[in-house]
Amino acid sequence: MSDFTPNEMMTIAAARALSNDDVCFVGIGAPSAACNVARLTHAPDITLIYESGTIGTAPTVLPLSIGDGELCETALTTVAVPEMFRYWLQGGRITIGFLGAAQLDPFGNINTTVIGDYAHPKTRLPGGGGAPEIASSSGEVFITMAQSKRGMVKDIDFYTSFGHGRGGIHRQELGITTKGPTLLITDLAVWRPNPETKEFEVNSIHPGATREEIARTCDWDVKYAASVDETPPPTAEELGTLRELKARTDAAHAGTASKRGSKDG
Amino acid sequence: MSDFTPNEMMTIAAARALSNDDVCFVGIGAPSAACNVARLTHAPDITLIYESGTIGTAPTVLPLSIGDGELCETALTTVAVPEMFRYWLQGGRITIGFLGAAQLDPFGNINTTVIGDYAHPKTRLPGGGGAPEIASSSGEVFITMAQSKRGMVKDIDFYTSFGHGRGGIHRQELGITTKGPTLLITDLAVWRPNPETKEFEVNSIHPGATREEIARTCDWDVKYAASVDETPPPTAEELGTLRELKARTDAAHAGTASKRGSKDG
Amino acid sequence: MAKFQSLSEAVAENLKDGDSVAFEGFTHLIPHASAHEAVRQGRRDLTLIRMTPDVVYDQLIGMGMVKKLVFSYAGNPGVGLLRRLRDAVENQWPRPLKVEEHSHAAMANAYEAGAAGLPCAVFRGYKGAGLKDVNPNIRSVTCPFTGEELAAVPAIRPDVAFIHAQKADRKGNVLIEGIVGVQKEAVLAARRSVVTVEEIVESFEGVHPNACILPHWTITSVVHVPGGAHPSYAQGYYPRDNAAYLEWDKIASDRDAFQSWMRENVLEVGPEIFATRVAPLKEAAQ
Amino acid sequence: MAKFQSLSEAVAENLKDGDSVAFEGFTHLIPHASAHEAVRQGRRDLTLIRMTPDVVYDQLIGMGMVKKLVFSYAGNPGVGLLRRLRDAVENQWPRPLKVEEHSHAAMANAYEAGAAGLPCAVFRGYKGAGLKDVNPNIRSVTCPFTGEELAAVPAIRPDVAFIHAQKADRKGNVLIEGIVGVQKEAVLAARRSVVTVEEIVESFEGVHPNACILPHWTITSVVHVPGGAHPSYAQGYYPRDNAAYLEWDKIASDRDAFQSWMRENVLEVGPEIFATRVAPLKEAAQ
Repeated sequence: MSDFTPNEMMTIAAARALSNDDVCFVGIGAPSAACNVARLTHAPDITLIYESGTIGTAPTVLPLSIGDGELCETALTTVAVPEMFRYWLQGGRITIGFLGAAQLDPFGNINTTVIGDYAHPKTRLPGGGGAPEIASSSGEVFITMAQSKRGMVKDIDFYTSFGHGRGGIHRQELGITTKGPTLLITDLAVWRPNPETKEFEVNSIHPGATREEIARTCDWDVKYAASVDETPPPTAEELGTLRELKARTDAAHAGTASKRGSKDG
Repeated sequence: MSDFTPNEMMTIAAARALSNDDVCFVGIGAPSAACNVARLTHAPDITLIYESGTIGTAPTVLPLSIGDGELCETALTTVAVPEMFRYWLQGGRITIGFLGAAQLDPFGNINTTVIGDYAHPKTRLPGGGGAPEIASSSGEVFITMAQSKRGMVKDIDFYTSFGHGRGGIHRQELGITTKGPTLLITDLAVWRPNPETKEFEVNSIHPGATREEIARTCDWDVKYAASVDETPPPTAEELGTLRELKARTDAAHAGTASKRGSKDG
Repeated sequence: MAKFQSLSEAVAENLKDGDSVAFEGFTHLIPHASAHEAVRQGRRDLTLIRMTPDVVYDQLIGMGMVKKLVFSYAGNPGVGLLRRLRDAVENQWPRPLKVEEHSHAAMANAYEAGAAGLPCAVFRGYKGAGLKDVNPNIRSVTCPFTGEELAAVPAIRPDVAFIHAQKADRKGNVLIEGIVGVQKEAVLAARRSVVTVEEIVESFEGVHPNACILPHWTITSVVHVPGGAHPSYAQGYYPRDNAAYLEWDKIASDRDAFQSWMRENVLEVGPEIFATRVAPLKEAAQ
Repeated sequence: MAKFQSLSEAVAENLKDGDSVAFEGFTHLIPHASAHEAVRQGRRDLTLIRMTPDVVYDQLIGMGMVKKLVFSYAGNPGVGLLRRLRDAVENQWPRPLKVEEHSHAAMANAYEAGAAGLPCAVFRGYKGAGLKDVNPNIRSVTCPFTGEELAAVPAIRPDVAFIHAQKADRKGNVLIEGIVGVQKEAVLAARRSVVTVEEIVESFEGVHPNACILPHWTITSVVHVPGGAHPSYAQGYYPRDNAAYLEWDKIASDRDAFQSWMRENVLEVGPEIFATRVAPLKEAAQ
């Protein structure tokens, strides 16, 4: 398949990183699409959890919010929100926490709180929601975002959620026992942290994307792994599944859902 | 009605102390009978809560344990046990906690843990169950027990649950904000704590009982309130309700329930 | 003991100027009708509490009724940022807004602690997170067994909580089903509570034994307001009005447009309007 | 991921000598069949955990399998004391028994903390209570906001939890209804878990959206043992066998009577016996 968008490639690359045994804490937007594509292709038994309390959801269309009725109707069970954060997230049962970011630094630290000073922000963003504890309590963290110089910055304005801090063993120094960000999937590349420094390195470049484009849309000095592959392009099955899911979603939310990119919590 | 047993009088006197607006944490045995007689006579809207998690139960027969199926089947809802102790008891929603005792002292301190030394007990009793926090978190505490020199003692062997300690403002000194034991109903009398010393005083003597009998079945020096009444005898309605409840209970548990006096939790 | 009242009585008796108040709902069952009644009654100087302030909090903030917001995620779900909230925080319009910001885990635990009568909630959280440095209500305790440092936040104890639920029975017991959020905790944590419901039924006979039910004696006031969650949804009654959430983004982008929308759609109408708003949604869902 | 196994496989794979183990159940759904299998497999040196140890713990203690008991109320519900437990504590027969004793509130909070992955539970409790003086695992923390001293106990994290439930579906998800006790918490707090069920159904389609369900990936092993709670009960399946609880008082009053009862009714039978034991109860209840 050669006829696909960078966003589709991003979603499909993220979907591939999930396995049948994963228990995913899902954010809205790209993470939700990726998790559901995984469920509809190679990982039919993956467990999807939304922070509204729905456990084991299998929506036929993508939700607009983390609390859509569809998520509850298709869930194995729905629990109260305090239980969700205590037994399921803090209890260490989540294998993958999926996060988006307004600002991301090369060590996987995320800002969704403010642009500018906290007390007098230039832009007041929505805040962390579940992210601070998703980042510390999930077994590992996957991040997806479209690349931009405003989004991928050397220094974030606020540490909404902690990735690898200043890198190296900074997580362990803070007493955090989980792995933190292990994967960053953008619309141009797949990145993984360097095993020592924990700084993100490009591991594979999506078909059609270039090193120049990656550099132009990232405000930090991009590092590359020793061997950099091309991301395998979407298969017909992957792309078909994603597009059918989006078509079903658009039909279900007909006329009411022209914009769905934002994360809410 | 003059034809009634001391136990019936005890249960009915306890039932009278309950009102329609009360939310009672009910133990098994005499407390359960008293609460249900109240519900079936003057307090039809009383809320009965059993520590197994059943809220607003209305059993047609008395349960044998705090977790009988009947309690759940007739309840408004049934919650998990951690929630019961956190939201409902610790949350301060219980107006009356009903306790029994193996040993009771004149200040309403209760022992249901051991007779003798804790490490090498002469008799290992069942332990406190819910009692330590029922005693401190309920708005007030009612105690029922049949009188005996072994049961009503000057000094209990173990402080399973705290009543008024050494009396006076001992509760407040420990930071306990609830009233503690405000009523003791035995098979012979109704007792209330002296407003200053907090030592139990006989407030009314059941019909047929005497000061001599009370003294003979109590190991501490019995004090009397300034004015001591005779407990009004059971009315025909009270006694009929209690006896019908017991008859229904015996029929329902036919052959399996010859002994029901023990508290379980 | 729950009183059955009109919405204007329930709000007048239970919400005072200066109160801390939670209109809770987690995407589902958001009590819009109650909040709109508070707008009509012109309450001032409120401290608003909610995990996920969205459109309806944008409205209260934009009307200048709010002095402080306690929250963990402020956004228009599936759409974007809250423009009235941003205007208040970034430009102090129509008045400055204090914020006390937490994570979801902290807020959920703080409601739980409030319901449980505790002074604080203890959990594992905020590790490496920046909110610790800007919110003095994020502290810590040390586990006396392992020495681990755990996060602590004060329990949430609102003066009053408003929620919307599916059903009340004749006694005023309330049934919540589906995504139950933190609504039970909000009611149990609050000094007073008002519950609007889609329907009043004779009894809850036949409901699952472990359903989420609030006994009538935990609730101050029950009000029958069909559609009272709109544009949020009530599972089993009507779906979410996604178009209204999208539309809000445009309305809230302009101060004048916002004010005339509030006049026409809140100030000059009453709670009966909610039933008519959900009627086409109910129909479309059939 | 839950495996469907025989009871002997499930116990053999999951319960080892020296383990800490909770056979939980709060009057309802007590996992007698699993405990009897542990007797047959001769496990030793167990630390037993349960809020309400009753007849089945009396049996394990009397068989000498237990070195320590963590509990909050030990009695034969509706009948009286546990005679084998008393013999162990008072006379060290057949071996000495260590006890770690708590209140129900402490145990319930400790299971909750275990399920929540915390090292300890914090609650308001033990004020003026004597257990504080005899149990070094009752400590305190100070609220960093109010200065109130709150009780703290270690989280319960059993090596293995056994529970009995009404239903599993084909994937191994488990449904518990009625008096749910602390069973969900016990499973989530434990490293391994074995669930015996009355029935295996195709799916949970139609069950209430907020029912108490444990996902299959939180459970190690699911075993179909109809009647497996007897003489406890399974709501919707069979009532409590009150006569058996009364009878136990006589059996347990004598060491020899106890041992021969265990031989005849546990050692020389298998889990199939439970279905036959509840058959007359099911019939009588109809």
